[in-house]
Amino acid sequence: MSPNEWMIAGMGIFVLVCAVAVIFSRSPIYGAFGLVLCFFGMAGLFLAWSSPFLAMIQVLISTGAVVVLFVFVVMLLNLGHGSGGGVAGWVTVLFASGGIWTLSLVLLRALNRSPFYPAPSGAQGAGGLRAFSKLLFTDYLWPFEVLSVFLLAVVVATYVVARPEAGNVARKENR
Amino acid sequence: MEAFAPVGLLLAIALAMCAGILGLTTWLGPRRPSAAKLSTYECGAIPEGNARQPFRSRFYLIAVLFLLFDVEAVFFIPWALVYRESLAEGAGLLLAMLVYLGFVVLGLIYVIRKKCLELY
Amino acid sequence: MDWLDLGLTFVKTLAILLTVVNTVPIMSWVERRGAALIQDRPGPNRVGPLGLIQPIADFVKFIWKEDPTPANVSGVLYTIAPFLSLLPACLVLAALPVGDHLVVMGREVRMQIADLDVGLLYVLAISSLGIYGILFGGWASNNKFSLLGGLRSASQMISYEIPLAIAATGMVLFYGTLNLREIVLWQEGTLLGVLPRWGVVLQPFGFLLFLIAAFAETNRLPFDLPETEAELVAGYHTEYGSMKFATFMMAEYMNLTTISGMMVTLYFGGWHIPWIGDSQLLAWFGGSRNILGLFQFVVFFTKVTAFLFLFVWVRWTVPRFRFDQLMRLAWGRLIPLTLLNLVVSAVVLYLVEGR
Amino acid sequence: MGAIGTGALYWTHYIAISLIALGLIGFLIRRNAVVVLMCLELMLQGVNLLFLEASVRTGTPDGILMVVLIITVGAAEAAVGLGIILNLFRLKGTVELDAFRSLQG
Repeated sequence: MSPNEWMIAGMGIFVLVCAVAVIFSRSPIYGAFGLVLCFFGMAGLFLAWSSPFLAMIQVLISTGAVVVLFVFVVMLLNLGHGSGGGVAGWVTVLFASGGIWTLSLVLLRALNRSPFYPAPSGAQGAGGLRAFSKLLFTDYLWPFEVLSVFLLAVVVATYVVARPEAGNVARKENR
Repeated sequence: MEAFAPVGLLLAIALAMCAGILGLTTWLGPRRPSAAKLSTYECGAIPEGNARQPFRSRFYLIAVLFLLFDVEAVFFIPWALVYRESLAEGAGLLLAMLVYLGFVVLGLIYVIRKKCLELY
Repeated sequence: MDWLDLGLTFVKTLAILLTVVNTVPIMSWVERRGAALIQDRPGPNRVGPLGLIQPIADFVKFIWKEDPTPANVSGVLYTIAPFLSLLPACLVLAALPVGDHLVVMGREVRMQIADLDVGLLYVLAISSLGIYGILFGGWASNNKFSLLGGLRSASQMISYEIPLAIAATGMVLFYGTLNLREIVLWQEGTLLGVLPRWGVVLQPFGFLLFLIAAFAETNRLPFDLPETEAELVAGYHTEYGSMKFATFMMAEYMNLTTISGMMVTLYFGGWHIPWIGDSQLLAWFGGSRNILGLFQFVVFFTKVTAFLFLFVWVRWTVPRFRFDQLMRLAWGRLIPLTLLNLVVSAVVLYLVEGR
Repeated sequence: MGAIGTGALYWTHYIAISLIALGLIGFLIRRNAVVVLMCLELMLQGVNLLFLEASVRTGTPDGILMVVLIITVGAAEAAVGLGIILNLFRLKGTVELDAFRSLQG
């Protein structure tokens, strides 16, 4: 197998191991650390599929901003030590994993049968950063503009949701 | 993918260096733990209470606004790459970016007007 | 990738990494002597002539000192936190172009660890990972001061990452590429016949904003608040003993060297000399690529040392910002100004080149 | 990068589907609200991988653009979700999802 496939196999297993680590992490901080490693594995997978631009966007936004926000919230709400939250009752665990296992099997069968997966063509990669930029500003110009309006709405939403002065609206003590 | 092979090599060397540092200190450093050394350092005062009082949500707001403006800053990079060639067909890309930038600046003005970054 | 290429890449990576790792002790010596020079006192001169052996003495002291791990500290994260901030500092080096290329055993070896065509985006992404060392370090030491110090230092670093990214994008507008090697090659030659084609000549204001953001990214004075002795008992690395504390310091000095390297590459023409082109130099050196490569290496690192001395010089002359002044400067002043810089350069480019 | 070996083409969507399944399992099992949001991010990563594989197979950059949009919207979703968790913490002082069973305010 070509080194590329070794990379995909290795990174794939690494990502799945980290995903299991996130799910069964004893405290959210170790969950966040598992998430960082998982996103690194994903960036490696994107590299193995020869799109370095996506790998860098993944490291910059997903690992460098989203998980930092998770760690900030865990530190702010001092959830870190010992309050892992634990796992729901074993009945839910049984049904959840059983149901989702069958669902993924059905999804896989459907995916393998769809015309989308013909005999594996020697894919020649999806074009680099320039192809992406040209496409973004020609065919997808409209979603690009809507995106800034969407992010403006999210800025307003987060401020309204986490307003500092609304801090003690219904604190447990003074209720 | 070939271009990132040396980066993997650099990561391996950096990990070896970190392991070397950690190994050297734990191997060479003496171990004489004493109660005074093991308590958390509070400029000499006796540490009391748990270290975890909830802080005001200003830090959360900073992290969220960083995330949102970082996402907006990333979309400037593809634009800056393609901008110079696109000048041949007129100012289409410039107008597109000015509209995008308008909404980003609107968000920034909202953040500044609402004073959610005025910390203590 | 046959064996010779692999060997050459390995030697090249080791050489560049060791060069930057060696700047750490030298930098600590320069910092002490620089501070002494500015405050008109002798500085370290006991250990060896002019105190030159002082950094090595420090290193040995850090290695041999006991490394106390306080009791109620979450073990794993506590020990790996300093290395989480050292690893990104090492990885950022991969994209830094130190010279053009050498000819070794008939092979053309690029004087750059990895020639990435997303070089600048790689540097921005990896330097945004330095926050985890500070966050986990602050959180794992289970100490009120280090938690608050970690939060404040992390908020400062993330707030100044956005202006850094937008100012760098302002330069990409002119260069039209993210590959750092092509950026440096673009900066050769002259602009309007007189000025060198450097980034700082094209966007002096953009360079100033990048410099301010660079000061904040490496927690250097005047953005030194979170880890100051006076404010928060040395901030996030209060609980760290000998070598782990030294690792945080090592990461900081390596970040300093790499961010200076980035400023030299983006704004000061990497390995070029202002008015003399590479071909002219090659003729002077009698056509041998290796001497030219060495010369370019020396030019690049003299520019980096100039920036390093600027960091030391500013550290001992400018007072420290308060935390809310820090935040207001980032969100209220720096981000709008970098956006303005981006728009103005775009409009100027349109007027000059557009139809 | 040249043509990607035939073997690899079959693996990636197994990895993507199992990531989505793992994220969904974690989403249903865990009690701590922050860990639930992390599992949601895992599911988004699985979807990203499927889009990337689609774009590489068809050789068009549309898939890559879709992944960038998903990462952006996922980041916005995590931002607002954590804001809501902050308010839940202010309300009840805990982030365990079992504490929020009553429907009235």
